Amino acid sequence: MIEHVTPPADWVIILPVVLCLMGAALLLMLRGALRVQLWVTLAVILAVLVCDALLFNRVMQAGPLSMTMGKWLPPFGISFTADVLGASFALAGAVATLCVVLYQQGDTPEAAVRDGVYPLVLLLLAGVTGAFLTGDLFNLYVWFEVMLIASFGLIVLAGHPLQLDAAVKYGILNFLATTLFLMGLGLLYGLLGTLNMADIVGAAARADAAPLTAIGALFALAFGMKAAVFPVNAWLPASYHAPPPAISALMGGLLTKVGIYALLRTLVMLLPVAREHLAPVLLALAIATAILGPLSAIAETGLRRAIGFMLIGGVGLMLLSVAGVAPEAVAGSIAYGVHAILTLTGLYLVAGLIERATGQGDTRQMRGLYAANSSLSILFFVLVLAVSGVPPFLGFWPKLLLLQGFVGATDWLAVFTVLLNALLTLIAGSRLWSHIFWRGTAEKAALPPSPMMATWILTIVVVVLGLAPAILVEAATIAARDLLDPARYIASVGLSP
Amino acid sequence: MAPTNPGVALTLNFDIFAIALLLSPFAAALLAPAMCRHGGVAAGWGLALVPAALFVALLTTVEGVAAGRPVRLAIDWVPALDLRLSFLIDGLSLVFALAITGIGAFIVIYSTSYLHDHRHRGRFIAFLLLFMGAMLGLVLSDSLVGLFVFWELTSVTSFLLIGFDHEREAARRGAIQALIVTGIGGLALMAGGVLLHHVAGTWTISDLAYSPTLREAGWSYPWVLGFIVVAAFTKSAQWPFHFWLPNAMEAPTPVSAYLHSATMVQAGVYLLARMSPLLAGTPQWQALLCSFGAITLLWGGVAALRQTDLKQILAQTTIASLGLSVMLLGIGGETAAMAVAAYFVAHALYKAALFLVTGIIDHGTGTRDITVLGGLRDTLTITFICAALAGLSMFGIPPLLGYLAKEEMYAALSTGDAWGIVAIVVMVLGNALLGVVGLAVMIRPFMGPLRPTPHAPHEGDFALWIGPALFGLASLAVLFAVSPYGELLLAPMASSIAGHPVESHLGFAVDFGALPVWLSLVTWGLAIAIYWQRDWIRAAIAKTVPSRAGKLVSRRRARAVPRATAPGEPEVEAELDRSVEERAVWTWDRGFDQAMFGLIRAAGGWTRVFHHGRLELYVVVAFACLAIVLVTPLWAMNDWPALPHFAGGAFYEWGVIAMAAIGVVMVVLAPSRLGAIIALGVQGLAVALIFMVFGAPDLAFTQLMVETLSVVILALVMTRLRLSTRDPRPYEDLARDGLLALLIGGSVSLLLLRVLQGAFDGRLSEFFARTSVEIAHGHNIVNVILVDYRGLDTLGEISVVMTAGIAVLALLRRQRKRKAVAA
Amino acid sequence: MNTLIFRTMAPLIAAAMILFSIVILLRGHNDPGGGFIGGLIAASAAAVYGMARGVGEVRRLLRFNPIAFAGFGVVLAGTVGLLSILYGVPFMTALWLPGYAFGVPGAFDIGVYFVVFGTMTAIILALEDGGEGV
Amino acid sequence: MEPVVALLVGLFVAVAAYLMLSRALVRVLLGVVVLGNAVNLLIFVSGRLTSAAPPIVPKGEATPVGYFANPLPQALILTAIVIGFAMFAFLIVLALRAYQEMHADDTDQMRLAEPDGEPNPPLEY
Repeated sequence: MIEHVTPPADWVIILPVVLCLMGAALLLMLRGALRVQLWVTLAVILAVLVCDALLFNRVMQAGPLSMTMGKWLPPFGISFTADVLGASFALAGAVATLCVVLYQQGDTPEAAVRDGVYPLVLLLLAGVTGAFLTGDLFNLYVWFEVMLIASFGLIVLAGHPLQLDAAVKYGILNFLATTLFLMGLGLLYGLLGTLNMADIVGAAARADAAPLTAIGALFALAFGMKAAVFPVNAWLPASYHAPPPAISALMGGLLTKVGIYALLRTLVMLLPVAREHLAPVLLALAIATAILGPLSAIAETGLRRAIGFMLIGGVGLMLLSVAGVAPEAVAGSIAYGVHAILTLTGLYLVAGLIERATGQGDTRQMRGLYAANSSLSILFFVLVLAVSGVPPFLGFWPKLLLLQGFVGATDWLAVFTVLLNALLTLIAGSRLWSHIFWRGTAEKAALPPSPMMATWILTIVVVVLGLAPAILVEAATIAARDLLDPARYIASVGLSP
Repeated sequence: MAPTNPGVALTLNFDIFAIALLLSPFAAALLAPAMCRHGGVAAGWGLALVPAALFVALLTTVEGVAAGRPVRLAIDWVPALDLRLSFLIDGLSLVFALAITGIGAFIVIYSTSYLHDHRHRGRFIAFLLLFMGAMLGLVLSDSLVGLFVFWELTSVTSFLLIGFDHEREAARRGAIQALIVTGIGGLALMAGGVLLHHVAGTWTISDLAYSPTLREAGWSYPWVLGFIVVAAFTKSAQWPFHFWLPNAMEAPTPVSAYLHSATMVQAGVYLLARMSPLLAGTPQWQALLCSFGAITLLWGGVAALRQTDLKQILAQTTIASLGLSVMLLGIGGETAAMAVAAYFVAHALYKAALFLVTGIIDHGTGTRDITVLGGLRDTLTITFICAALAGLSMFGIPPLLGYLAKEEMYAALSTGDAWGIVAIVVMVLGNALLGVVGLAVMIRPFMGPLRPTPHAPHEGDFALWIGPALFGLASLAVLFAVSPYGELLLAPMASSIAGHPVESHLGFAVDFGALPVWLSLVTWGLAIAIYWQRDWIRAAIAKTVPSRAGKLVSRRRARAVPRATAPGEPEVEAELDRSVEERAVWTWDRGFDQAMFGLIRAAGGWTRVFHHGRLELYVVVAFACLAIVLVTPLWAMNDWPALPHFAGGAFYEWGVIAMAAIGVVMVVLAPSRLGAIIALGVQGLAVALIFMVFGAPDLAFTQLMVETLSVVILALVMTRLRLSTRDPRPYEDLARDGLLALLIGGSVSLLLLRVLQGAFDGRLSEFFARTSVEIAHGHNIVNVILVDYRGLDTLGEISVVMTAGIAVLALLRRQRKRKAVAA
Repeated sequence: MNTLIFRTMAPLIAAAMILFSIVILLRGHNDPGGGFIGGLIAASAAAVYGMARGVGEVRRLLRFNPIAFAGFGVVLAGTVGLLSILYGVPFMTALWLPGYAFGVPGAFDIGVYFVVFGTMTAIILALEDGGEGV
Repeated sequence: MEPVVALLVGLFVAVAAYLMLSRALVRVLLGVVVLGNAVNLLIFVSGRLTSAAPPIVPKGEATPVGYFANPLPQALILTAIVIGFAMFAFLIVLALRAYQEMHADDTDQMRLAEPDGEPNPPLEY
């Protein structure tokens, strides 16, 4: 048993998850009170945001923080362990979710509220945050499932045939992915006899390489599917454009990042031996993902589908550093994750506004928004540049870190992948801009204020973080260091490295 | 209190203040739209105060810089990367900065008048100021990252400026083309910068020059050089990246005047100049810069002759001038550095003036076609004087700036070897071609009889001509201050390029014993001769050198006024010329289209093939990956499981396992769906029994309940679906799926067997068994794990259940809604 | 199925099943059983009752929407976990009443019971009435 | 008995894969159920099999007596079963709704999200 007293300040690590779960449950009990739903949701997310911010601040100052549930000594109880990686992702996720809810507030029909859109959003956030903060591999599986079922609910909420079709593809393939994760988990338990991540690090170092590598490869496949890595990423473009824009934004911003997070956590930190053996394959897949994603974005006429393909390109970039673990490159991936959470959520929201202004989602039919709505023009322009990694917006810094890492490791293949990805994304982005905004003319388009405001908030965060990236870069650097040398992480759990 | 003790905090504050001042155009840009909406032309004058003030502020540093005291400003930016936001005002950046702010101020004034009734004028001025700030940041940055950030910002802002006339496809195309070509260069610069940092260990550009490591680590020099050269060549429109520049003329004229005189395109020249101390002097450097510079010089010069649109003519000469500068940088040495400096200033002034003059002519007559213009000297007198001053400077006769630059250039040439002679020939010919254009733009529109134009010619207003007039006069004013000009501006700039102090010998003294004078004379003679025979030469060139841009312009000329469309005017969509005749000739410009469209087609083809929308094939891919993933590591490391022995086990254990096996196989083989569901129930029951047999009663109960419910739900749903009982799987898929399934099943077994061979670490369960009763106060260990040891899992699990409930209800509720709608 | 006997007996059967489910729930900590199984049995009781007397009758009897029971379950489970904060121990620490007769684990299991009962009942009822009363 | 169960797991996975590769959505769902059972068995056998007493401490004892089955995998599987069941419930209702809306159980005919023959974007700027 853990004997020392747990100070209330330590609770910031578990509260984000518990508050979301209980908030969602409370909303179910208050189903009839539609007006209350929004306010409870906002209050919960704000509280989560505050907790995440405190947690982030704390792990930046004092290193990883751990809480093992039920006073059971690790590795016997379930530990929640937050390092900078998990905390920064969780914080970014909460910011994105808050903006999405603000956006949604002006964009959601009452029926969706009645069907439980707000509890589902909270549950999604709970799943995502739990996945980022847990220090137990089986518990990670549980949060994956929470996230998955919540996203199922969100995707079918409006109930159009299009959404059902998308949900079938999304559902089957993602369910397969989590089941494969569970399979790998079972095998890993059979091999190592433990589930606590900090404990696994030590146990894995003593295990046989071949089965461990196979299990690592299984994890890579399962999380690769969640993260939308080529060639198992087909579900993403098949589904992300189907639900209402706010839901797209939430899923596009958060879900794939959980996959990448899990890849970083399991392959880089837990099973470095397996990662080393898999590195050439991972590199090839990362290159394919990073290049084929934006390539397809060039060919895509559906706005949100095109954004989905850009998103996939970013996944490839993040995977690059799982293949070649130069410290700066890993930091780059982590920074990219934060950037992608914020920027892609924003971009999907803008896409929603564009669809609203033009009345459709097909870029071939869109015209002249440049003159019709200058505010929207600025939002799209900034965010699309941010996705392309053009300075001084947020996307630039992760790319700089990635390049620094790969140039330092003289990994030219990776360097050129980063560059080519940026170029293709820029081509896709500039064409979208040209077609939607510059081409032709359109009537003045007025848009509802609260979705607009939510998108502006997120965009301003992206711009400010891009101009003053010190904290992001520092966080990513620390996170990468702890990931590559988990001594501090293990110590915080209370085990000896 | 007297500020006698400049402590650290004070210097820092000064730096912040100074940097804020340098970046003030950005702030002005934010204000511009509002100001223009309410302020009219006065807004332009007001906004122009920002660059003007910066110009004056920069002037105050001239003396100090010339005396070898560059100004350094820095604040912390990203400590984790050891990166500071640092700026350096030395000879090189100072001259560039003066040109950017000095010319910029007048461009702002000019623009407010030029676009006086355009609905997006505020936006335009804002973009212009943003661009100005970016350009200023670019030349003043002393860190590689800062340089890159501003470099990309110039690309982005120029994209907005070039595409300003966004309703025309040609403008959009020009903008995208510029963005992509310079974007490629930007990426190269980023890679080069990161590599430099890796090799030298610093981001600070002024420290790089003293870093010997670059050349010592032999492998990195060619890479750095390659990246930097690609960056510079794309930005400065060197052949074969030259094609974007003429298309950038789609921008409103003030933008052309600004981008192509002293700013955007000169950024590449600036970069090469900045990197000269570090990179110059090697054979690779000389070969690359001289050869591409020379090709670009002649290419642009010849293409200029071919054009008839004033703006296009000037655009082509800009290409040529950039080639000239690059060539000079390639030659290297003190005199060449002086020549680069002198030529930069001369070119900036005359080119800006000529573009603005073109704008006035266009504005005043409605056309820019040199073949239909003539005799404007009486109506556009001031403009004519401006054009004459600028044109003569371009032609290069004393006492104008252009002459000084040309003399310096020729002085830099040597006749040492065959390549030296080639360089002389190229440079003389190039200068002559530029001189021809200088003559042409000065003479053709203004001399001769007055010719009819789309509307009656009228002089531009004060805001329009003040800029070119001052630029022209500045070219002349040097006459009175040759040596201060050389010593205070050019020599410090040349020093920065050469990497060591350079003396100025600038003057009008003529030494007939030296080569430069004679080369000058040859140049003038050649220029006049070519001008004389221009029609014949143009016809000859037209046969051999195709020009797409020329076609575009000539087609458009026939149709409408090619400038920013005012409100109410009919929108003119100048379509890109894709006629059959055009396709017969390949140009670099067309190559760009082919590359882009090829990319789109290839991307489309790939996307339709891979993202085909058929779930079953997506699943095939996933399972194929699974098969590979499971077994390849064992195979690669040759670590197969040993053959297990299957003996032992009670008969009932074998029994339930056999039942499970039969049940699960029957799920596949069952002739009908109902049969399959029953078989599913059987295998579920068997699994429950397996759990029971091996000591897991909780599992067995749960499995039984769940399996029963699953079968009931399946049966319930099946009754609502009127399905054909047949599996729609075609026979060819049968083999594929069967094989894949067997592979996967086999590899799972193999891996599992391999895992089971190792010793099991039962620490966790031992702990649970030991403490379950004593500490956790429960006898059913499984339940204690569920609600205590691992209660959090269960909390998540019940959340999943609850969420599934919400999702299912949402699905079913819609069913009712749609029914209601249908009814 | 909808015979008179069944309709008369259904309340009794349902009540017995509910009772049984509570027994299963409560004995779970020491013997096979627990909240999940208990919840499933209770949901079956609701289903049986619904088949006999109609879905509307079940909904009326439950008073609250079944999914709200699920919400209550999660709130209960979370709340007993949160009690730990008052005692300076980590989340979900088992706190016991004197004598170890009842404590947080038991309350938590009751939460599980409610969630499973609520969700399964909601789904079954919705499937039975085609989403009518959702 | 561990190797035998390991082979059984392989058989289950093979059947599940074969079913999930079908185009008929209901068969895919049967595959989902079988795959869930396969993985549960896999976890069960990963914790090693013993034909032994359930992990229940007899009344009056402090620790289990004699050989007893490994309790941890059982708890994990219990969680996994429940989650799997929730997922299955959702997917089956989804299949029902998809059938109602699209009148097809064949996934090849569900092509709303990614319809066939989408054209390339126009070759212009």
